[in-house]
Amino acid sequence: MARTALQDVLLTLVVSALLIWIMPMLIGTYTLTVLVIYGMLGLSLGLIWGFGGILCFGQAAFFGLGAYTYAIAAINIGESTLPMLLAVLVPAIFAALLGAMMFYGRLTDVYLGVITLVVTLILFKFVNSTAGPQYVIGKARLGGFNGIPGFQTLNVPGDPGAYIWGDPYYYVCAVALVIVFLLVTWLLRSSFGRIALGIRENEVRMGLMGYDVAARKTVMFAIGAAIAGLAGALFANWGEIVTPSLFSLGQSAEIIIWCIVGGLGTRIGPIIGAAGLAYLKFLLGQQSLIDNTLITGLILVLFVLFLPKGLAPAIAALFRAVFGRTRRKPDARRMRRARHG
Amino acid sequence: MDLTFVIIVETLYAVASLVLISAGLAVVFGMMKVINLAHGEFMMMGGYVTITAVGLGVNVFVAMLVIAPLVVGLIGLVVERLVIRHLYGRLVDTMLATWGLSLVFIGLATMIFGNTTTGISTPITGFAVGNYQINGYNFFIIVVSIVLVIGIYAVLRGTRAGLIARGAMQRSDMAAALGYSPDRIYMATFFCGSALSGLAGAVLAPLVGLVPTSGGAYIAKAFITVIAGGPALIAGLVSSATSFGVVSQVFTFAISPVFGEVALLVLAVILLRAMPQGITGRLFKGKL
Amino acid sequence: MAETVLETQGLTMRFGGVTASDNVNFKLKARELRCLIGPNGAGKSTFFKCVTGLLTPTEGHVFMRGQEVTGWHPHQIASLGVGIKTQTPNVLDALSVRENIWLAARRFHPVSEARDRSDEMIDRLALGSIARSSLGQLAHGERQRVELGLVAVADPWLVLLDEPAAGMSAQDVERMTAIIHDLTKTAAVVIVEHDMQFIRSIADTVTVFHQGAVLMEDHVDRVMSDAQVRAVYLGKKT
Amino acid sequence: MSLNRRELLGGAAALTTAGLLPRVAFAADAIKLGSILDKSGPFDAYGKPMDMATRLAVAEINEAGGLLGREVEIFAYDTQSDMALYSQYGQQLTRQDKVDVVHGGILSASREAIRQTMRKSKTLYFYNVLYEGGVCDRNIFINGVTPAQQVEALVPYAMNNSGKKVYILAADYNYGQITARWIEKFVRDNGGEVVGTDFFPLDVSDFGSTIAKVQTAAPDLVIAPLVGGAHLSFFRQWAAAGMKDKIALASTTLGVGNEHKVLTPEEGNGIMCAYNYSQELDTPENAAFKERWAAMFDGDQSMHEIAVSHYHGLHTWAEGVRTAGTIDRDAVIEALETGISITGPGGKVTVDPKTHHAVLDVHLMEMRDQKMNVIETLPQRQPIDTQAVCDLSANPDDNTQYEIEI
Repeated sequence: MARTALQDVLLTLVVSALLIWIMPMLIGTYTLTVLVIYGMLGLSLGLIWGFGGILCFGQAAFFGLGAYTYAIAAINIGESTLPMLLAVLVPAIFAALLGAMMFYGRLTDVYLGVITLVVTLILFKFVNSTAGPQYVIGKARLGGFNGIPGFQTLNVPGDPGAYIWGDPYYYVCAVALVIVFLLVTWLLRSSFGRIALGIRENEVRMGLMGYDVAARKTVMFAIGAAIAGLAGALFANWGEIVTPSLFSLGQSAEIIIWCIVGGLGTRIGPIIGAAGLAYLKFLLGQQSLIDNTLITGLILVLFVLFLPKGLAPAIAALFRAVFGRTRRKPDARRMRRARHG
Repeated sequence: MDLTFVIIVETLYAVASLVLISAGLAVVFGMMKVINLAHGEFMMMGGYVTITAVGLGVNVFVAMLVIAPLVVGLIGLVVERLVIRHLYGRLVDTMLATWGLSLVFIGLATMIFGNTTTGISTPITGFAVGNYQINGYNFFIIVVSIVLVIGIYAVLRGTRAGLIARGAMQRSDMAAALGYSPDRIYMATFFCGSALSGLAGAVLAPLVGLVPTSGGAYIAKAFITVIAGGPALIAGLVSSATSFGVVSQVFTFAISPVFGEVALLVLAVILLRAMPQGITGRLFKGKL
Repeated sequence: MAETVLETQGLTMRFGGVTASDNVNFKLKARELRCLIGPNGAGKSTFFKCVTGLLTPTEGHVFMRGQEVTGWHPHQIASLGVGIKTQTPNVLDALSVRENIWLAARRFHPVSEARDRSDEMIDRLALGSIARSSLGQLAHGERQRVELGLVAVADPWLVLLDEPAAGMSAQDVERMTAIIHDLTKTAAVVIVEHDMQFIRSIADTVTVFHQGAVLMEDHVDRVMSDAQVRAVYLGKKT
Repeated sequence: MSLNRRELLGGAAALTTAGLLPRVAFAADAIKLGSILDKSGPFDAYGKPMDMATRLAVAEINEAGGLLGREVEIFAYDTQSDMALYSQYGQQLTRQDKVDVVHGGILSASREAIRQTMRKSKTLYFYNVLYEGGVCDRNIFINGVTPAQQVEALVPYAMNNSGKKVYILAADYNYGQITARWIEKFVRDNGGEVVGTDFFPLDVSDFGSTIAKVQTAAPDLVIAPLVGGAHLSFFRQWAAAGMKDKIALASTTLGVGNEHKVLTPEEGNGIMCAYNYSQELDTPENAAFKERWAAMFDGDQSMHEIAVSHYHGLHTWAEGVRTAGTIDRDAVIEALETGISITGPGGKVTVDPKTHHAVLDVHLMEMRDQKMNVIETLPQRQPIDTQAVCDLSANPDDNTQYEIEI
């Protein structure tokens, strides 16, 4: 770690303050809000995949779970503070249980991918088939394919009438992202984060050192899910409707693509990847010349082939080259291993 | 009694279609340790090739059994040369690249064929069993799957190419040591795998409405079947397709198709948790 | 009489029809240094893996300081204060030497103490010049040395080493020998080894494995001169 | 109180962003019409013709001199069959483009995703698609067919042609669930019996077991409100099993997206349905409409039920603006609430003031050789399902989607 913790925090605060101030002049805050939320979602996978070595094909499951938890709790409670907390807790607990099952079973790599994918599919299929009136949680109808509209959106804690909406909501989301980013920074600098990095590198060795690898991976997985859950709750507030497509494989795929394009093993990469690609998708919606899916796919293929480390490390390298600062190049091996977890 | 027969046929059909949709993926995974996530789109393309060929006046069986596998196999060959070749040995990277390819194919198909559902009618008529009408085409699919499995077995056991392939499956460096270029083996394997995917898509096309995103419905199932099957190609494919097919049909008939699908997925989680290396990683060791 | 730190009773491991480890009864006292030798496939490594928790024995029991640890996970065994080095170098390639050793020290000590201890260990192993290099860039001997450092920095009372001298230069072996002697001041050490040269230079008591079972257990000189041992193992080698 | 606060915030946001957009000034004179449809992705079979209908209708309006002497300009967004993009573009239309009216939304989920946004920003909203009924909101006008209008006509007709025992196979979402309940009601009302009901999520494409199950129940008629590409497989597998000639088949959805042109004659022939529009409708309005459509889109003939519904909606709105003499939302709503009628390719369409739904003609049809032949026309059906729960003249502040108890 080249920078000290204090430098890191200061840099983060200054850059993010600038961005939060400047960006609304370029892009509408409503669109910006969702880019920020996707950034958080990207960060959640970037953390567990890039730093924890856990390849999760079902990050969307936690995103959807957070959004649905928020919607259901908000309908039943009518005030947004507790639902927000639940939306973080429920996915985290779910991930902890799922993670414990997988990691104590010593599942790795592709098998991990299959299980997370299958669990996402199960959730999707279940939620998608809850249109009947018998699927009710408290006062909330699950609604199946059509989802749940019309729930209480974010309010000033304690005052259900004071909605946080429009521009203020953008600032809430942006600040939430900065806080999550700083927490992730802190986590990675802590012993827990450094041990997690060690586990990513070599599980057997970390086990032989006496670390309970399965427990630590489970915790890491749950933290990632908690962040995804928070992003889900914010997304529910933004769209004012939750639908099963939040759980879909397509959504999971997008998160993975964000991480690859942005750069694994970096904190900022997945955020940039998420915001950039989501904005691209938004722009492409205003043209009909080339199919959108085609472009997304092409980007993914080209990145895997030609820039497998992603944008963030490439930009950093470019920056160093231009400004002539010599620093030890990140080891190629490190990046590749990160991917293979 | 008639209903029992119908249920048996439907179950056999479920198993057969799982074998069919997983075969291409299994061949590529078994030989090359590459998971081709564009597999579903290869099937989708097989379907479109068939429909296009039939539209041009080709006999439907020729279109399904010859043209579709050939065309999709060739597309596979191009994909292998352009993309997969650069990523051998990097399991996760190939998964991501083929995932990207699947999106590219969906996009291309959308631009060419549009999102409107298309299809051809089944070339075999239904017939009656007691009070029940059965889809005659189901038998065709069952037969194709059986022939396919026997065919793969015969090729692996009885031909020189099969011997090399088995060698490559065990130890990828062995074929090289024997003087065969692994590059060419991989090319051939990927061609065969893609052709099988194309065949599966073509054969299933008359039963479903085809849209560019049709592949998505297959890939998850095929992926699960192959991984749960484990390292042995044929034994793994057949054993996992049988377990999944039977379980999902039992739940489908007892409750509903949704429960059938969910039962399949839950079984997959249990299987992989209990046998992290797949069924043939624990049982049937050393079989093909 | 010193305390028994490691004991196995009737340890048996079967793979399918093959018995790789056959009713092994083994005892090790505190601060004892013991070498396990035997021809390829004699069951040394299986025994090693059963003791370290990498394998769960089919039958029998493993005790460490009187505590039954049969079927424990490696991390649980390591947490007792047991240092383990596997046959192939098992290090964290992308991390630096310092980070590697720090992680091992951190398991048993708070952050700042872990830092002091890892600095100390780097000095002791004369790794100062490469402390910032990542393990992936180091030579084989250096990696082996770092791995030994990982084991030593945790202050173990029992150290299990699988072929520590494999593939190392004479100079490296010499350094390794010194480190191991250092370790025996505080810990009992078990070494699984092929290299007779190395064993002669370091061993005191030697246990000979043959076909999964213990063939004999005695002082290194007597073992080397034993006709039966020579027949199964040494005779073919020297 | 909270509403005012929101308006204030929303207004402030629009001001800051609008200042940066030069094209707002350019279009200041035109009436701005927002269009939000899935022109790509799985639902584009519905969305593309709807988009064409939008352009055709607006071209017609402009050719006739525009509205109130002003040109109508389209602000169109492609939501790519992604529900999240509806929220996003909905906000874009109301806050940034500040359109005067929004036409669009296809699936009920997409409508619900933007309905509240439109209501909060006081942007008049038209949803012009056949749906499950029950939406009660003064800001929205709906001229799609609701289950009561359609099913009430279809069920007795289909039962007369087959028998009294009915099996229902429905899409497992809001629309299918509610429609299935209406079918049950009308089957009972007509002295029949529902022998089984099954629901299928939209991605189910294998119906083999279902076909066996249906045969066990031995109904005289199967009614299938199935939706989308995957569900189309049912009709092919049904024909492949040779069931076509054994049990009669009716649907409340097949053909809405021109699916009958995808099915072969052997698969489609004899399937009964009931809609507001068929290309085979033999009226002068329809003939002229098809001609204008073909002229504008190079001979294309992809218009279908919901595209025509959309076309009706656009002209209804235009008529409302003409009557009101202004584009002010409240004035236009009041004008529409006088019970404005237009006559389009599907027949006469009248706004029902109490529910903001439409009174329209329902045509009974039968598929024959990839055509939907009109058998009988039932004129001016009331949306009785929504009328049972919704009265906007009595409760103008209502803002719910009712699930009608049957």
